[in-house]
Amino acid sequence: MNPVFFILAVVTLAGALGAVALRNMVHCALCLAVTFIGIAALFLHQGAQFAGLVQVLVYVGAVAVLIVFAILLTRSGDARKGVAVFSRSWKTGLLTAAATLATLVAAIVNSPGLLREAPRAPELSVRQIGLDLMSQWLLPLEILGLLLTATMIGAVILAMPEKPSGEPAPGPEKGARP
Amino acid sequence: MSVPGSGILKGLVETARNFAGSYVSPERLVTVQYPEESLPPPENARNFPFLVYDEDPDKGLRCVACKICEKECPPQCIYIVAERDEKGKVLKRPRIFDIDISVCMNCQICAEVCPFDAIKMDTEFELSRYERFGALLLHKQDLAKSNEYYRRIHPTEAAEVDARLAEDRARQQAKAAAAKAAAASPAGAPAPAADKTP
Amino acid sequence: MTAASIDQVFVNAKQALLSLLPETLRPGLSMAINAAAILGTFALLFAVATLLERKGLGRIQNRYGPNRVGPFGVLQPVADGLKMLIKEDILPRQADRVVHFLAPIALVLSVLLAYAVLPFGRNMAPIDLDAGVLYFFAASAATELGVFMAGWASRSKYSLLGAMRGIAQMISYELPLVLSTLGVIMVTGSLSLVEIAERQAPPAGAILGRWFVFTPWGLAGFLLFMTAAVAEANRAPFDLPEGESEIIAGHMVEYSGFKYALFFMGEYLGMFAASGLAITLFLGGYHAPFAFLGWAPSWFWFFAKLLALLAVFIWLRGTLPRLRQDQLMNFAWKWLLPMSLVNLVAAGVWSYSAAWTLPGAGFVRWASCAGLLILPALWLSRGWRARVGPRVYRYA
Amino acid sequence: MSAAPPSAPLPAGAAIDRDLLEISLGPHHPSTHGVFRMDVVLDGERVVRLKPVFGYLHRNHEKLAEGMTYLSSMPFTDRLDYFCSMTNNWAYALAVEKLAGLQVPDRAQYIRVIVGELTRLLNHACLIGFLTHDMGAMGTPLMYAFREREKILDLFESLSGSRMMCNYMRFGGCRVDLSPAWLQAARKVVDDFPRFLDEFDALLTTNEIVMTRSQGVGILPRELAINASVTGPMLRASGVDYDLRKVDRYGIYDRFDFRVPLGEHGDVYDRIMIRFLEMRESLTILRQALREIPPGPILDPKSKLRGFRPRAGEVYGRIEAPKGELGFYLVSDGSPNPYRYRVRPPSLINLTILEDMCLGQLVADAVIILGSVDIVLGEVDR
Amino acid sequence: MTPLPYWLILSSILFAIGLAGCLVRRNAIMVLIGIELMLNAANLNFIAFWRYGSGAEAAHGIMFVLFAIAIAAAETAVGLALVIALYRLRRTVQVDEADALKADDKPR
Repeated sequence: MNPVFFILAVVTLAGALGAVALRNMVHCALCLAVTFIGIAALFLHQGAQFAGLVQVLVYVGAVAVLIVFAILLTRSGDARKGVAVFSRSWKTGLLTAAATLATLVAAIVNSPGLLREAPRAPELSVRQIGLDLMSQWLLPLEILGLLLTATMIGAVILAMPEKPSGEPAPGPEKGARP
Repeated sequence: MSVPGSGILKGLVETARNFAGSYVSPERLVTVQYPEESLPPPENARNFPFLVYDEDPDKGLRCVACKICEKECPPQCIYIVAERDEKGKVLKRPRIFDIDISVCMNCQICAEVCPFDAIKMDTEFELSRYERFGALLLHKQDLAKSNEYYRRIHPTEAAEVDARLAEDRARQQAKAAAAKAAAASPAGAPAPAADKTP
Repeated sequence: MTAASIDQVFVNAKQALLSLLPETLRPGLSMAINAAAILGTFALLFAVATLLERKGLGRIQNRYGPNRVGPFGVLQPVADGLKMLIKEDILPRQADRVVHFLAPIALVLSVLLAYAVLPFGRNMAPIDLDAGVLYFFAASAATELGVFMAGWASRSKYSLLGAMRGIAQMISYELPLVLSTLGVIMVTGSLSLVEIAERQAPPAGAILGRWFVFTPWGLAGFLLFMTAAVAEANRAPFDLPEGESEIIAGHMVEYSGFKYALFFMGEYLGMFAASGLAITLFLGGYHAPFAFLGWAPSWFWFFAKLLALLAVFIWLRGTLPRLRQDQLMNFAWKWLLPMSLVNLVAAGVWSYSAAWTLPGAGFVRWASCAGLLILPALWLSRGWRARVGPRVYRYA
Repeated sequence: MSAAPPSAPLPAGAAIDRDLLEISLGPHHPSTHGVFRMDVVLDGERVVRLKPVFGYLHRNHEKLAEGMTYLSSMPFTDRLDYFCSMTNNWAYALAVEKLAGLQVPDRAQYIRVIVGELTRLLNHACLIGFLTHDMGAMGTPLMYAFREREKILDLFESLSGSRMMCNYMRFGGCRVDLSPAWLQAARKVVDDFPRFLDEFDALLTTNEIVMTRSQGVGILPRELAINASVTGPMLRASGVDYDLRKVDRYGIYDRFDFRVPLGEHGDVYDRIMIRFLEMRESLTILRQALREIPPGPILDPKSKLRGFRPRAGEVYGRIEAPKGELGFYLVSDGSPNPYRYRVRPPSLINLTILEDMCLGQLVADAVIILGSVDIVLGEVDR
Repeated sequence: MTPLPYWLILSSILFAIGLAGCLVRRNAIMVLIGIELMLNAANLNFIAFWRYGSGAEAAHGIMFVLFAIAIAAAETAVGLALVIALYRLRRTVQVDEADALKADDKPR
């Protein structure tokens, strides 16, 4: 058991638990950011340098801030007492999650094929990934670009407030003096 | 409009010129390091008032306790009590002359209305004290300063005042001499009323 | 002491230090020495920068600037630091204790991480990652979270308003920042900062240096990068988050004592990191501008350029007023971003036209790239130029 | 885009359901030019309602004046608009002279014009400095303006004895005569000023950020300006040709030829430019006055220092102070103390329409619009 | 190097936590956070199999992870836009309160 892996695993799981269980939403979002950093560190530990850096750049830099903005915009940040944080059927939810966990772990434990030792760490340079992206994976990349543009436009349209319809905006001259 | 960024560039050149200028021309470095060096106050700068005396700080005070300045002072910060001799007759000298310089706004109206040029404006401004009560209430002794001091801080104005006082005194001697001469000739003439002591 | 030995003085010193230590601990300790060196120099540079800033601003405004504490005010940073240490560290009652405490640490941590890849001198780069630029942007991505934590945790109207402004500004200026570096990456073909610096070494024979800033797209990229870097560090014309005249100190309003000093240090370190990257990308990293100046040590060139850029930051702060929030956003999304894309095209045209052998090739290349940059710039700002301009006044 | 259509102004007391943000800017706030508070209701960053609150610096100046002689309240007029003490004195002296029918000799009139225009220079320069400081230019223009202001204040100190609290004018003339050395120093200051103005011009007026921040912001239409009896540079920036120096021809302003600049948009940029151009006009007036000043007495022989009892009656004297029309309304019942003493402060009256200009603008603009109105709390609160 | 099963167990625990987050919490944003966690767990698996798998040079694993990250970011953006639109309409983001499908339903 490599100590580095153990520490990173504990940090990630603690962050994930915090992100799920904490009462105050903003604290959950910050724990989520810690989880993302933990996962990125795990990627780097595995030697997938490019993936780790992209994970930090995309998730910690953008998605975490996006979630935090959403929390503030929908006023769920100020934890008002009395509003139930957990849904009524939380017990069944936990049960299903535990069930999936059990099946997964069972599948992992009694499949002997996985117990091979790790091959030598592959020497992957960013240039190699770039060339692959541009040659073998060109089509998915272009589709991804299209998808991201469509998403951006869609998200903006969804979130933008409609113009106050029909409300004439009085000019400063006849400003109704309160 | 010319090149879009040109306004900002001109502004930057301006500040650069001032930055360089501050090392070169004294005109662009105007700070006076106060405690070490201080600007000499201009000739008729005015600060808190003071009482002028000719020779002796107590008896030579020009002030005759006529209380005109006490009435005219806008913030009413002057307090005068005239001297009385044993029989209770009011003398022409102040026993108490206090100015509360925490109230005084050095507007020099007292100096302007004083008919006897007894109160003038000083240029001394470092008057802060440590005690909290009564320290800023200056009494007659603290206020009294010599005519030489007055001539040192306001030379031209002092010269005019001295000239005017000397001319008044001369006119009085002449009037007194003339009156004595008149009294000497027609023996019964009434004695001249020397009303204003110098 | 030949020029080369002066150049490598720090590297040799570190090797000498390492040789004393036991073999097993060597890799870990070399990292520790690097970290200590970075922290030491940049904390010192932060202190010197505060003094230079106040004296520079003073001189711009025709006054002295701090000159009471020590000769010429040299000990002023020490006095400021001491004052920050002994100042009471007030925690507002309604603040969220934990997040309020973590905010400055998150901010400074993420900024310091970004220093790991900057090449301060010839083979003096702490780590030579082959995805160096990507690491730099990934590391400084967490500053927005730090600003948010500060703004939200102190739970005061002003700090929330300031934090929202700060995050919106940092996110919108991160895009032009990243896109303006793409030109350099495209031309050098590598993300590693050390290789980018090597590409700009002055060729042995020629007099003219090969800095990217001497090319049209490089100059435009440098200007775009610096504008975005100024905005990213919340300084000079873009210091909206702590717009003093409107919302006092923005997200830092509820901080005092050493936590406020940490924020202050975070801002300055962010500024140094961004100018460090600009130096490596556009101003030839640790190389001399021209071959004949090559004798000075490499780290001297890096820190000389860093101080020059610091002077420009101070100069901007002393001169320019602040942009309004919506103008700031418009400027980023409607001018800076398209211009950095156009700059990419210009870089492409420049590198592919390198093969021209016609007599006037150099001039034509310059003219085409420059025209390719200036025309869109004027076209993009046509709406704004039509609305805003000097006016002529009539007299009654 | 900059003149965003203002959202509907909120009726007072409406239930704030659109989760608005209520902020009070001031009284302890770095950009309110003294103790002045604005209760601002924000929808996001847009101003929806703005209620100015002042009175923090009220010193009961008018009631005090009823208990004192006419001369005693002259030094208190210095404290009205503490940036321009000379013009305050002049307005009060003008009113009392009109009441008592005193004739001001020529030389005193010239001296009044000279010190009045010098005050206008320092007031406009400092205002532009404060305004650009509100915009964010870390005090650099302000420091340049203060550097020039010091030169003028030194002139005032060597003339009247005090830099800002001059108490220089008397009913029927002035208190101290100009010495030739003073005239020489004044000519030097007036000759150096254009160089400073050109530097200031280059630093600010064509600066893209200043133009973007101030053009189209806080527009004051002509009708509203006239209805709200706004006066001074703000009125002329909205294009209304009304300058008391040309309308009333008080003092000897008809002897000097100078022009009155007018703006058309009435926004913050126009107000800045109008003040720049007015400074240049003041310079032309100063050059003419300093050239033509005649020798002679500086005080009307009939004017009495003490026991001054003007005839019963009421009078309203007004001048074109740097901030607008500064008027004194005096009712005298023949006794040495005025029966009623009223000051018409230009800052307060220009302030009444602050909300109309700020509606729909952003918070950063509200601060600049307040700065462009050029208020000094000593005059607003009296 | 830690054997492969440890990695898989870690990612499945992470997946379970994300699933629990989705099912247990009432707030719509928490559901999105749960989905994020599940996606990250999947990424972790990809990298684990890439590292311990045979063709490490072909970088298939990393490619999958890159595309997964991009798409997850897009999904979060749209999800949050929906939540904000929902909040503007219904003034609430509680998942079980937003159950009415008719458009004209008054916000309770």
